[in-house]
Amino acid sequence: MTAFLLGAAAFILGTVALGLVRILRGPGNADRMLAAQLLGTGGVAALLLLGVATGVGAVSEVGLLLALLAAFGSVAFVTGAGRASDASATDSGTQGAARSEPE
Amino acid sequence: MSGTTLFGLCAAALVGLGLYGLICQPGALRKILAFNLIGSGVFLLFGVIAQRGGGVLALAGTGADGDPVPQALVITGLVVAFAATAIAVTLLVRLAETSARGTLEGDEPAPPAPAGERRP
Amino acid sequence: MSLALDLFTIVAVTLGAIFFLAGTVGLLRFPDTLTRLHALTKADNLGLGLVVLGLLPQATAPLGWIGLIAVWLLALLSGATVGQLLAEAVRPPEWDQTRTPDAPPDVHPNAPEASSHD
Amino acid sequence: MTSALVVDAALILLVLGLALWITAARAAYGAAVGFVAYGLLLTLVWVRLAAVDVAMTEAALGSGLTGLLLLGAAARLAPYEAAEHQRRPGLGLRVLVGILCAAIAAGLAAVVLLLPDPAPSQALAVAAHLPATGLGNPVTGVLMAYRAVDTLLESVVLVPALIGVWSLSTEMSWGGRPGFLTPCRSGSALPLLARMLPPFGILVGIHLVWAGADDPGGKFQGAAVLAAMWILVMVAGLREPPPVSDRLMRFLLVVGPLCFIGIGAAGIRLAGAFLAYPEAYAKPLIIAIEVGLTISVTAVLGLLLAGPPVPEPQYQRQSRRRS
Repeated sequence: MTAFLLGAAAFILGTVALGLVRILRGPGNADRMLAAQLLGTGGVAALLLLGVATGVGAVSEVGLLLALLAAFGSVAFVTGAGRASDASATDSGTQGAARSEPE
Repeated sequence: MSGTTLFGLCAAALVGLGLYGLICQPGALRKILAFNLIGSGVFLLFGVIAQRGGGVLALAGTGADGDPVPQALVITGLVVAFAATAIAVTLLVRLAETSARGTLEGDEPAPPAPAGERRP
Repeated sequence: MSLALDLFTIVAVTLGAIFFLAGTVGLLRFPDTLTRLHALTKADNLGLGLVVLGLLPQATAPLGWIGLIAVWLLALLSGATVGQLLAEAVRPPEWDQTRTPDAPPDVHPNAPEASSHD
Repeated sequence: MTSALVVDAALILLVLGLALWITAARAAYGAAVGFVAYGLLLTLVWVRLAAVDVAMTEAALGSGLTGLLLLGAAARLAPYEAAEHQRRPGLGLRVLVGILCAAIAAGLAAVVLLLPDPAPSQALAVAAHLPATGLGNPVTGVLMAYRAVDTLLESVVLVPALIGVWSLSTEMSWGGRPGFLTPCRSGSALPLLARMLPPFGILVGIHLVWAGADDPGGKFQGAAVLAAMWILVMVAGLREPPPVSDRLMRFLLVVGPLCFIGIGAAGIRLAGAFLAYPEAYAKPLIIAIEVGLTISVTAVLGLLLAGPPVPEPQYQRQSRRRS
């Protein structure tokens, strides 16, 4: 059973690693954020599998922390001025200083 | 080759990569990111040493944990690294807002500040 | 009994892993951000859910069960919120009927009708 | 054993791939997104290295707070980024630097491979002295007793860090509210999350502090979670950050270090050395320090992210326009 759980953890890590190609290709920063988000969920799943496989009980608490804070990356993306660099869907992000106040 | 040794080699590679980014990337935010990469590599080295030091515990039959001393050092290190990153980022944003550039080089006259910048 | 539980774990975790694979394939193959978002939520909700379900028989105490289920519930909450937030952020402005053409670019396109979502 | 090695190798490849992306990406924003994912993977690495306490710290700081900090900064700096690409050093210099950095990495790798085999360790000494503190978690024991000076200085140094951030404000904005976090613009999902998540997050944070005496966890992990919840509420626009002139807030910022120093100084009289605990009261005193430090570290981490103060009218205009 341990070998199966570890194998499943490696498989899930491998698949979400494929998803990281989205971080490379973009095209927009929202797509990169999606890949990071998928990596977050897959990471939690792999963590839980590892925790049960190796019998370390506190690992599920680490997974709890990750799940609790999973949304923060995307929150940072949509607040702040994430749209400034995303609206153009290119890397240069010359949409203007979103934070500077027109006086 | 055990997993712990692999993580140690990974940490060494992270330090090298971070150092390269710190020197070769012109943007100051990229330098901060690269500096954090170096930091995480160093922390991982501590983690590897802690994991290896835990071997005596396994021999004594009291558990599979690592050596707690390097682990405690890493925990304080992580918090301080976060605080340092926060200062660096704030400094950088202020620099960009007042002088309209995102690098640390100062050899060209700074363009005028963006329209929204308030000056005392 | 233990064999049946192990079999249940294997089936559920495998199904969960397949959903992760599906989510990844969707993330890579779908044509635009909104459809990719759709693929992502499948991995979030079903993939992690099935993995958690499969791990339940292997977890020891009732405390372990609570922990695992709490992880899944939290992932559901944040997954649903993230889906909303990202979809709002990437929604093409022309979908928004109420937006005036000369609105300043950094006012969010959804702002005028935001209350209708609540 | 081999399947564990496969997991480790997959993790390492992922970590190195993301590190490459962070170093080589063209735009800073993409690199910052990569850094968020990187922090998450490091959490898994720490679990594999049997350092659950560190994994918790990395999960709370690395994937939550650092992401907000770096993504916010990257978005703000994006308009100024275009000019940077011409400033890249030339190819020859890059190759030279690459060779030097590879040499350094190879040297470190050699050190890793040549580490002495019965590894030097203080784990047994810690295990032998842990009962005297009344604690069950060796990492907390090291933080609060064996290396207490370290922890004290660290908690003290967070306050000058915050002063450093605050001192980057303009003179006329001094005393105002921190303005780094842009209050929420959209009316739908974020305030809902900011109402539903914090009760649970606060519970988890307090649990981490309380359980940290005997199980993995502790004040830094708990404080990072609590700070993240506070920031979520501020980002969603449900509460404004306190003005930097607020006396209560300033007291909360220093109560932990003051408590630590006070108990440490009392140790000179009661136990014969600075930061020594009288054995009968070791655990209650340590828990008192932990609670004080949790409050202070939470406040410092939250305010570090909230940034330097902006002038009061500007803040109000921002929140009005964006709510």
